[in-house]
Amino acid sequence: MCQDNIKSKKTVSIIANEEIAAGVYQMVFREQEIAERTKPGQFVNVYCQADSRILPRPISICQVEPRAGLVTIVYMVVGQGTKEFSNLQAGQTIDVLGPLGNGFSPVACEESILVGGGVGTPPLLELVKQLPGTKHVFLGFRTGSYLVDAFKQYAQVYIATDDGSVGQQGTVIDLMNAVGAKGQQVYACGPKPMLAALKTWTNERDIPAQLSLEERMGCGIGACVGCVCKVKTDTESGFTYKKVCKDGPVFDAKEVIL
Amino acid sequence: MCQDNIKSKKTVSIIANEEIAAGVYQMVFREQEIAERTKPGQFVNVYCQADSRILPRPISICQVEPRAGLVTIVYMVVGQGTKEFSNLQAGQTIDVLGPLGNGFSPVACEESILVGGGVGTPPLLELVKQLPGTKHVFLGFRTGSYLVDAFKQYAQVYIATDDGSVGQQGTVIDLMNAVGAKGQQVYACGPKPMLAALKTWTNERDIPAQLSLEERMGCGIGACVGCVCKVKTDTESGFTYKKVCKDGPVFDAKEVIL
Amino acid sequence: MHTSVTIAGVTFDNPVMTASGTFGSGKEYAEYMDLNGLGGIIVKGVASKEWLGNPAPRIAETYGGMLNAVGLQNPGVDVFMEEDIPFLRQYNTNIVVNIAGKTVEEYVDVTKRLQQADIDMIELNISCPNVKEGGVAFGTDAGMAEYITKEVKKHAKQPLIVKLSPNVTDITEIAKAVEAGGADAVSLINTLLGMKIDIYKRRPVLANRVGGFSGPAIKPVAVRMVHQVYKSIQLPIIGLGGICTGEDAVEFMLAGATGVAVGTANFMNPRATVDVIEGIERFMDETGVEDVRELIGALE
Amino acid sequence: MHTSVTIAGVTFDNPVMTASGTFGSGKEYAEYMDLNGLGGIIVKGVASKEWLGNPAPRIAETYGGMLNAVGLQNPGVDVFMEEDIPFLRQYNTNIVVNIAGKTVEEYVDVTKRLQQADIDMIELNISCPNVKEGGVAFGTDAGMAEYITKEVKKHAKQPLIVKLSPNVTDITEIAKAVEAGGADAVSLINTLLGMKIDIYKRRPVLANRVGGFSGPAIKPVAVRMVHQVYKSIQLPIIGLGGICTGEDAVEFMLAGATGVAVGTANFMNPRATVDVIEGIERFMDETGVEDVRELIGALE
Ligand SMILES: Cc1cc2nc3c(=O)[nH]c(=O)nc-3n(C[C@H](O)[C@H](O)[C@H](O)COP(=O)(O)OP(=O)(O)OC[C@H]3O[C@@H](n4cnc5c(N)ncnc54)[C@H](O)[C@@H]3O)c2cc1C
Ligand SMILES: Cc1cc2nc3c(=O)[nH]c(=O)nc-3n(C[C@H](O)[C@H](O)[C@H](O)COP(=O)(O)OP(=O)(O)OC[C@H]3O[C@@H](n4cnc5c(N)ncnc54)[C@H](O)[C@@H]3O)c2cc1C
Ligand SMILES: Cc1cc2nc3c(=O)[nH]c(=O)nc-3n(C[C@H](O)[C@H](O)[C@H](O)COP(=O)(O)O)c2cc1C
Ligand SMILES: Cc1cc2nc3c(=O)[nH]c(=O)nc-3n(C[C@H](O)[C@H](O)[C@H](O)COP(=O)(O)O)c2cc1C
Ligand code: FES
Ligand code: FES
Repeated sequence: MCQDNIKSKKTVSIIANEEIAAGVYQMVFREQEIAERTKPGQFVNVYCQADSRILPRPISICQVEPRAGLVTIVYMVVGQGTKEFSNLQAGQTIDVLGPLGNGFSPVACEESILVGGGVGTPPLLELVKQLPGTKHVFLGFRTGSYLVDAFKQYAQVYIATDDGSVGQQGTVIDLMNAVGAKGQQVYACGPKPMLAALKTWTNERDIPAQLSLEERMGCGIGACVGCVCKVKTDTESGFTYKKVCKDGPVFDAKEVIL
Repeated sequence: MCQDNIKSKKTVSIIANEEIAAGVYQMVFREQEIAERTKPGQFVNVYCQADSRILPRPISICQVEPRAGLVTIVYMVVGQGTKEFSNLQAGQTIDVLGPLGNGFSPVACEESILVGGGVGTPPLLELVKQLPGTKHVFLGFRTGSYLVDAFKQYAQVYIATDDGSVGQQGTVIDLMNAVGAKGQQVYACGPKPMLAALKTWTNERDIPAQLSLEERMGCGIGACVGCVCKVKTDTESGFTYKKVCKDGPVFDAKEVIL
Repeated sequence: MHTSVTIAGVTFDNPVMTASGTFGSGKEYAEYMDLNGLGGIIVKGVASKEWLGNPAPRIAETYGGMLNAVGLQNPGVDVFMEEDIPFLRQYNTNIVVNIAGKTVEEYVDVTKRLQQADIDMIELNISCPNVKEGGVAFGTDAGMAEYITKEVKKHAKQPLIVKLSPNVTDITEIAKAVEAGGADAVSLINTLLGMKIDIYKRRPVLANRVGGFSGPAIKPVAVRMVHQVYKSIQLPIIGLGGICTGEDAVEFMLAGATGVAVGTANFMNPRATVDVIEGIERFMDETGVEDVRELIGALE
Repeated sequence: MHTSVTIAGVTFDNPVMTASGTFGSGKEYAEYMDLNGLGGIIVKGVASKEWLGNPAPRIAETYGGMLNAVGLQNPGVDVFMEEDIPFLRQYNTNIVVNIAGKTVEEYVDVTKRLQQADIDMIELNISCPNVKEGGVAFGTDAGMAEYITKEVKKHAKQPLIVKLSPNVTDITEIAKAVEAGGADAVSLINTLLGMKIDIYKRRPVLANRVGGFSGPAIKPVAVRMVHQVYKSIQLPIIGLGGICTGEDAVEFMLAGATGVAVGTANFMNPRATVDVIEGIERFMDETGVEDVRELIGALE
């Protein structure tokens, strides 16, 4: 056991924490190790300051700048924990642990399709930066949009919104059909219904897809078996529960049951 | 019910919060109403920021400056709550409620004796400011001393410490005996053994004494009946429990059972 | 917006009451809020004679909660009727009197004397963990719970609420027993039994060694029990245990409570009940609930 | 400074273990700490065959605590013995295997198979609130608790710890029953039964509706029960429930625990056990305690 390899919670300095869309915040903090080690699709455990909230909040890493030692996360305020994060100011600190989970496995191919829904969009940014070849990015939002300019630096970006406020009205799948999306590999992160639709879409076209899932977590490190999703097996029950935090959050669309 | 008279918790600005002796802090905050209404010996409920600590911490009001709207409290770090307070910086805020309890009843007489022990010393400061006549102040500390210069502005001050580091070695009662303390009224605040000794001392000399007590509190406003002390009655049991926060914290030495 | 609820024939302007023992007899809070805004005030426990209560310390703080071992200090029902009821009657709110006793006779005695009083309901506390005799034993044994309910009910013209203890293996068994005994409503939960040790003094923090555990920490146990009881009996339920916000109150109503009571939160903020009432209204507003009664037991 | 303790003949370098179900089988934490530092590792519950567990969501947060309804997902004892024991045996710490079952036969079956395994103790979980059959019923009925202890004990050459449920009226009754049944030690508490409702969806947050309530919020109940059990039986006790710091651990030892286990705190910080061990040592240092065993039951 070499002490050097021992990971731990880190108290990090917040460099920026700004609202980039209604209720959506982008936080940049300094943490050299996370900035160096992160693979696209991994996440960090973010801990609350209010000690009545004892569990970590898993937030995907949006992008990293290894040389500057900077890490960016983008999160939506949905409850008390994310509300608390949104009140933090540059110069204050926050506790994080990571990078956690297995990220996406970038596959070298001519054309890749990246599909993001809502706050599932952020982790695709680091991925699009690292992927070779041509990348088609499809982003779906309830209303409005964010991070689009960042994506545009690396790829052609298509947008769909439920209310038509930005891009095409409808789901991101509608949009993909409309523009005739094509590629040899799909990567996606977003709400379950979107992932389920994509599973069908890729299956019909026989395109391999990596889907990043979300589930309520206890530990974020694979210990509590709280954050499970169903994965096909040829046992009697037809499935087994796998841990989103440790076995995922990215799963093969062929295997995962949504 | 006139809304104007309704009291409530206030979020106040901290003007200063400094360590004035080892582990003892003096905090000044701005709150006009408390500054105006406080009678010597009253206290404020101070609420913790850590929401695992749900109960208020009662802290005596050390002095007030009604014109500037400033309130001073002096507290010792003894647990997690006071530890948290000690980490606050000028410019930050804290939640308080007050003034609470009945303070001392200043009695006009030629010579008054004020006796403070440890963090029982602070509330005597506002009292000494307001009392007419000659005032003899006896302060006892474990080691070192604080607030002494402030008291010296209004009275002759005698000091005793357990370890002899400041003033005379021994208890504050020893010191009173040594200097032959005299007066027509005693006011005291400090640890229970000191108050018990004073009760005997004043009883022997037939001097009326007002003693300020401490007890663990739930609400600080007289609702939970948590913070009781025994007070003599001529019922069968010989006593009844009174609330330190509401009936006190100041009690007549003749009535209270220590 | 309709916020009133009816419990055993008594109408409450809103479902929010104060939990017994945490609101004194209301006087203390009149400085901090308008008592007219409350659905009801459940006053501190009263017995047929004066009880001294336990020695101090009576209070200890725990993570997200607190322990108390007040031991039902009270001046006795006569003093209570003389001093507190006239005060409370100035306000437009329901008065619920929580009663305590060490024997069945004592419970019956205080009930009888309350028949003269101008009050709206009686709450029978058979679940106080801080009193050696009676109290808790009545609350943890179904047979005794039924018996004492029946005896008290005989003498009470006011609707009778029985307050249940959470320190039992199966709370539905006790709930069914008091229903059989003739209770008109139940309230739950009273405090869990807890202990805190001062590790430096190697002594329990409370003089009474153990105490009643309350506050936001205990809410998950309370919600679970309210829901279990809701599914097992027909009586209306007053839900309590850790309620601090309107959202907490709604959670209890969805679990099956018709009314709710705010306890320890009053110590965290003397205006807690006002926050809870406003929070319920805000929730109704935001989610389009016209009538608060829609929420009762509306859990999927 | 002497920190080792002996429980049923097994020596622990220090009193600190990991609570079953919160530490996986240790692998996950090896990245965060040196497992050699632990007194013992109580691994997650294993059954005779694979259990799938409950659907998600399995986790909910509460004020100062959490609910879980994992439902004892485990790959079965054979996979466990093949994969986890060899991993754990690399470390200088005790291995305690927590066993689960739905029937007495299943408990006996997993015990029998564990006789081949290189482990130090068995912990019999008769108190899991998240499994419909068996589990919890065994833990809330004294007769059944005694019976299953006796049956499992017949087949276990390793010392047997029985883990008690707090969801009972009188925990000393169950403790006495398992002592009579031949247990070598008891551990307590398992989780309280709790519920949380999503008020917007009007649904329980957990797919299983109710779940086991753990974390710092529950400590006062756990300390009280440990002390009650300490006064009522002779067996050594492993105390747990909300332990986050060395001070918390000392509190349990003063109440009567010989060993302690850290559960939910591992989720709050993967190095929580290290903090607890260091905290106990710091406390001993500061208060002049030479031998940690001095603390056991040293409550006034
Ligand atoms: C692998 C992973 C990556 C994620 N990445 C992002 C991201 O980049 N940006 C973002 O905005 N959100 C992300 N989420 C969702 C985010 O974790 C939740 O929105 C957040 O935890 C909510 O916390 P809260 O206190 O505001 O809400 P509350 O609902 O009050 O939280 C209460 C509890 O529920 C848990 N919880 C609530 N919603 C979720 C959820 N969807 N998934 C897991 N746990 C949940 C919380 O962790 C907490 O324990 C991610 C979730 C996972 C599992
Ligand atoms: C009327 C009154 C006036 C006081 N004035 C002062 C003052 O001017 N300066 C000062 O330093 N201290 C004063 N105290 C004591 C002060 O309230 C406690 O030291 C403080 O609450 C400890 O909080 P903690 O979180 O640091 O300690 P912890 O021990 O962790 O507190 C845990 C709990 O115990 C309570 N508690 C602990 N000690 C006491 C105590 N002695 N009295 C009442 N409750 C206690 C706390 O309120 C809290 O609920 C006063 C107490 C009372 C009753
Ligand atoms: C200080 C205190 C005193 C209490 N006294 C009584 C009482 O006299 N009668 C009673 O039935 N319950 C009493 N209780 C229990 C509360 O009414 C309530 O059931 C319990 O505290 C749970 O609610 P909470 O978590 O909101 O406080 C008391 C609770 C506290 C904290
Ligand atoms: C996610 C989770 C899983 C658990 N699984 C088990 C288990 O398999 N067997 C068992 O006996 N106890 C299990 N428990 C209970 C813990 O071991 C422990 O008794 C309880 O959580 C109280 O301790 P804590 O408050 O320190 O977590 C589990 C607890 C949690 C939080
Ligand atoms: S969150 Fe604990 S195993 Fe995934
Ligand atoms: S602290 Fe509640 S009555 Fe004094």
